[in-house]
Amino acid sequence: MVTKDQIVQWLQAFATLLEQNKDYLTELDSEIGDADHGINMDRGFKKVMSQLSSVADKDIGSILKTVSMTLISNVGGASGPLYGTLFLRAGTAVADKQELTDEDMAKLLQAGLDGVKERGKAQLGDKTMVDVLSPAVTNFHQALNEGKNAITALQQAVTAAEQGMKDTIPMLARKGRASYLGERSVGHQDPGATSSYLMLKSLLATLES
Amino acid sequence: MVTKDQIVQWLQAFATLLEQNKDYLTELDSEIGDADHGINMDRGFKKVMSQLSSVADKDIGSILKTVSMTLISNVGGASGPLYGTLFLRAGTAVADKQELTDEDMAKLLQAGLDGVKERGKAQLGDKTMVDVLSPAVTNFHQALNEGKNAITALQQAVTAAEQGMKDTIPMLARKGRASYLGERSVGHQDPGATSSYLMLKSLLATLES
Amino acid sequence: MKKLINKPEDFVRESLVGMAVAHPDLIKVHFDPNFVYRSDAPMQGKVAIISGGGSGHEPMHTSFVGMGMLDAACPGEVFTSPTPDQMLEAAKTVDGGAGVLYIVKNYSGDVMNFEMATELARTVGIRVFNILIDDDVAVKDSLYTQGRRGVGTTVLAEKICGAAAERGYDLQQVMDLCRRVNLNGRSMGLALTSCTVPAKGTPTFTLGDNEMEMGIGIHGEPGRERMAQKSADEMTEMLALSIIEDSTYSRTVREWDEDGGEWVDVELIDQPFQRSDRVLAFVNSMGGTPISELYIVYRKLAEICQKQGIQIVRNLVGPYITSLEMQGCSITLLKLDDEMIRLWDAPVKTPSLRWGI
Amino acid sequence: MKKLINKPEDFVRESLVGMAVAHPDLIKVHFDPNFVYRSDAPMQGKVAIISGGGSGHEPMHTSFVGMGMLDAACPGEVFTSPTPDQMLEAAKTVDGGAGVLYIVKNYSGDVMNFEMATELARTVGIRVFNILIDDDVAVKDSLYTQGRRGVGTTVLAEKICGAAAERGYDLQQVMDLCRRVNLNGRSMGLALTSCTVPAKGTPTFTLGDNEMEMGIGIHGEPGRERMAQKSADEMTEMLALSIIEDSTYSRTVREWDEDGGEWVDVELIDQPFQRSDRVLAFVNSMGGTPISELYIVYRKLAEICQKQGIQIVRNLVGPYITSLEMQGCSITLLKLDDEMIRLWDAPVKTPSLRWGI
Ligand SMILES: Nc1ncnc2c1ncn2[C@@H]1O[C@H](COP(=O)(O)OP(=O)(O)O)[C@@H](O)[C@H]1O
Ligand SMILES: Nc1ncnc2c1ncn2[C@@H]1O[C@H](COP(=O)(O)OP(=O)(O)O)[C@@H](O)[C@H]1O
Ligand SMILES: [Mg+2]
Ligand SMILES: [Mg+2]
Ligand SMILES: [Mg+2]
Ligand SMILES: [Mg+2]
Repeated sequence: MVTKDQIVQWLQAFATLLEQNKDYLTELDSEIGDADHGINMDRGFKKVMSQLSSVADKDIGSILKTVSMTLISNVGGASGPLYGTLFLRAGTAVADKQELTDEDMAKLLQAGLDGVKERGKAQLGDKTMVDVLSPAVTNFHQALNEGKNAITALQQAVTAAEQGMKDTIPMLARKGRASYLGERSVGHQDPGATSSYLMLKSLLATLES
Repeated sequence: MVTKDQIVQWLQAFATLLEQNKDYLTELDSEIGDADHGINMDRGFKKVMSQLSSVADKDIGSILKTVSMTLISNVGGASGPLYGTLFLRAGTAVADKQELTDEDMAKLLQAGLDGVKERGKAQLGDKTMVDVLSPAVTNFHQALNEGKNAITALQQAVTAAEQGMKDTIPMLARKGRASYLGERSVGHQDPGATSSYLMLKSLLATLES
Repeated sequence: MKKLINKPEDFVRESLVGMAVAHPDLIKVHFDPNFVYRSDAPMQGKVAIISGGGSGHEPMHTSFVGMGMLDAACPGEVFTSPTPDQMLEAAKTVDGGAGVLYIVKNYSGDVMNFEMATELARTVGIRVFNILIDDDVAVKDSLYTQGRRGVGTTVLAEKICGAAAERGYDLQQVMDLCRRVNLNGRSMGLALTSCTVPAKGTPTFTLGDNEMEMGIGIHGEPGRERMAQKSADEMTEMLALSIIEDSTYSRTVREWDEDGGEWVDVELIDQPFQRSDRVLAFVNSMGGTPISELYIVYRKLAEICQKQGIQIVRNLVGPYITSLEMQGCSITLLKLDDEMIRLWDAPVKTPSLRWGI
Repeated sequence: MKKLINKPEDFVRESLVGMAVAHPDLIKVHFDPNFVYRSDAPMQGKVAIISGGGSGHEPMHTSFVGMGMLDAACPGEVFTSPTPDQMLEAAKTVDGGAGVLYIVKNYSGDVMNFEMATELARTVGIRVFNILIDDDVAVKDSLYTQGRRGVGTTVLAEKICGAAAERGYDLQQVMDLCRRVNLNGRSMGLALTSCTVPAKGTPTFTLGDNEMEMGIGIHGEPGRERMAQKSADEMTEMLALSIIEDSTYSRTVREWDEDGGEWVDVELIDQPFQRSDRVLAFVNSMGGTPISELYIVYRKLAEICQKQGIQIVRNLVGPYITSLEMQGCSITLLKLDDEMIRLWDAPVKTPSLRWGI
């Protein structure tokens, strides 16, 4: 079971990781984008942190929806609507819950991924967040199907996410700003894929601790 | 006697020296001015060179006045009117002459200096061309008065000019653009003083050869 | 960082405050969410035109708010699309009952945020549509990319549609016009230096003393190709010919279907320039290039157009859609018809574009 | 050299050609000698206003030619005063019989060349006077320097005197007005980067990443003091207070005495700003600083003026008197009276300043 406190801790851990990786993410975005991804995500999650206490007594679904609204109205760019939609759908998938079963976790992740894909229209291989989220979700499902628990499943998901992140390096971008670079987008790791990996990594770390 | 040919050769030698020192003069002008003195003088004397053949059969006064007009309408800045006036007055002082006595040379130099002082209102010590021209003219007169010939007098004048040029280094500028720098003008050699030294140096070199 | 700023995070806000105190006769500024709007908004019965995008492109869009151009502009963080709440609040503030057109530059962030705003505005009963500007010929195909970026044509569309709305065109007419302007405008830009995003503090990319980036966007991102810096005439020729010789371009865009109440895909095709076309030639500074150099480019552009039989009948030369302090320029050619010429010439009174009044 | 130019020696000419083809409705360009003039010149019976100076300060002066502002402008080489033959030919071309005013910035080169032009114009029977602009408070005294430089107030004087001439003021009235504008305007500027003179090809000076030059002129020359770069608010305060707290300044200038037919020395004294003065606040980019940063400066300037009891009643924000691509800004405050306000508001139609028409 994942508790509400753990969800809150996860958000805090992700926020901390974003702060630590702000320059790194921005640096990645200057190679094939416009040098703001770390700044955007850090701004958004700083705002999330400032709102968190006011909703900490609500259910998990409401908390995630508040995260969504905060991101949507504070991040902007591509990552604002994408992460905003991810958390909105995730929240909707686990509406009203105070704690989450392994199945709930699977639904949450799947819904988040679906939201990103619907909003951004990116496919696997387009060099975006999807290249991290999609293999992660697939591996999570598979591990659960194989009878593993959520933590083990998440470990496998994060391993797949890290691989997915690295796999974006040789890819030619087909979505987002990097796609304008054509061939020149090859050889660089996608910033959004990297922040998505950090999101999953911080989730795992929270559940493990 | 200084012949008309020598005057023409002098102008050519000065033009060559300006071309060679274009970057140096401009560099001096970037320290305490606006980085154009070498460019200005080179542009002006290139134009003088292109006009010289058309007046080479005229008298010395006319040649110098043509130089003046060419400088006035092609140099601009402070050095355009100053050198323009110098050559105008010099030409007027030796109007109609086909060759110049030592006395004529003295008049020519004196008239040029007077023109610069009248046009620019600079005094000795203001860190301008005057700090080169004034001691040069004084020494030329003095040497002639001591019975020396024009070449020897000019040698002394050029020595004084070189000293005058170096003396501008510690000076605080009181005229021209460098005066805006206040104390910061100290420690830099004046570009206009330097081009005036080159003018006299090329005159000496021509008469000596 | 060679900037006149205080804290980087205050850059956008403080700049907006400055605009508000400098131009109270023309505009007002709303904070949290941020948007600039006409001081006489809402104009009853007039279609309202709203644009927006990341900050750092000034004067676009905030300084184009005023009579005959935009009713509101939503500035995001530097090079970051604004958020739906800004767009929604702006729509609520300036809607005069005749509906609202969002003019949106084709970047994934802008598109997604404006689409969300459109959905939100529809739920509160405001008739909103959005039209995309995607005119950057440096982006070659639309199948394997996000599609062409919206660049210089945006400024021209805002002016022309603003004039149309001012003259009483209804929402459908303004939308059709905006689409027409977009389909007739093409642009391309180059950078001689990078710019520095204030929050990042260092240049987005570094160029050697003799290098340039060809085919850049307006967000300090690298272009299609890095190459040796060339003479102004050669650079102008590269941009101009890329624009003039660009062939038919087609793309699928999402537009709101009012009857169905949902997004539908629409295929749009623009046609290449042809001899005897009349155009507006727009030579734009990326911010750090002075106007003296733009005229050198304009001179060559006029020569090229003449050779190609293209007739420049209007022009705009200056820094209008910039990337902070980046040095470089872009060229936009917009094919004009009589109606567009009339609307271009119509009076405009904004902080940065003004004539006829 | 990060410039859109061809050969450095063609910079000025090609830029003028570009202007000529871009704005045939407003201006014409004469080459050899170079000057830009109103396409409808000479205006019979109207006082003609001519300015000029080195190139590299665009849009000043060439882009200020047109209805309600300058009749002609004489551009020199970059940062080099134009020559008397340019000024003379310009005067001959635009004199409509009511005489000519040369507006001259106080640099030794400009002053000497314009004085020579005045003498020449007088010999061919044109009634010419020249009035100096010397408003840069960074230059402390007039006794041991060339006197204060002419900077931002020049733009304002050209607009205000241009409007007066357009309204039929006679030569004496325009001269008196120009002198009054100068005595009521003060400026100061700073640089964050150097600029590069095209013919030289390298920056005039080099500044460290965290350095700035305070009290610069407009020719890329170093300023009064090099110091650590500060926040926008601190920089604005340094400029604004230097201007506002500047005390009485007196200098001797040479003006043409028509009766005597010679130059006479005239002593002029301007008075410090006072509480309740109404001013025009002009925040200017040195060329490479974008307008977004100017608004940050304007915001702080407005705050300071308010604290000092000085009332900003008009403003101008943008790149109007520049030093090529230099980053930095300058502030000008001009004390206004009712007449000056009316003339400032009067219609103007030039390539770079336009309103009311
Ligand atoms: N259409 C899309 N679908 C999925 N992810 C996208 C899409 N467009 C962009 N992204 C992701 O967003 C990231 C960039 O985010 P960010 O830099 O914050 O926004 P912007 O590109 O607007 O500056 C990219 O690295 C990519 O992973
Ligand atoms: N009033 C003056 N009297 C004498 N010489 C002057 C005066 N003003 C300037 N100069 C000389 O002119 C030189 C600068 O010339 P130049 O750089 O060509 O013109 P500008 O200062 O207009 O850029 C100075 O180094 C100085 O020697
Ligand atoms: Mg980005
Ligand atoms: Mg100089
Ligand atoms: Mg962005
Ligand atoms: Mg000069």
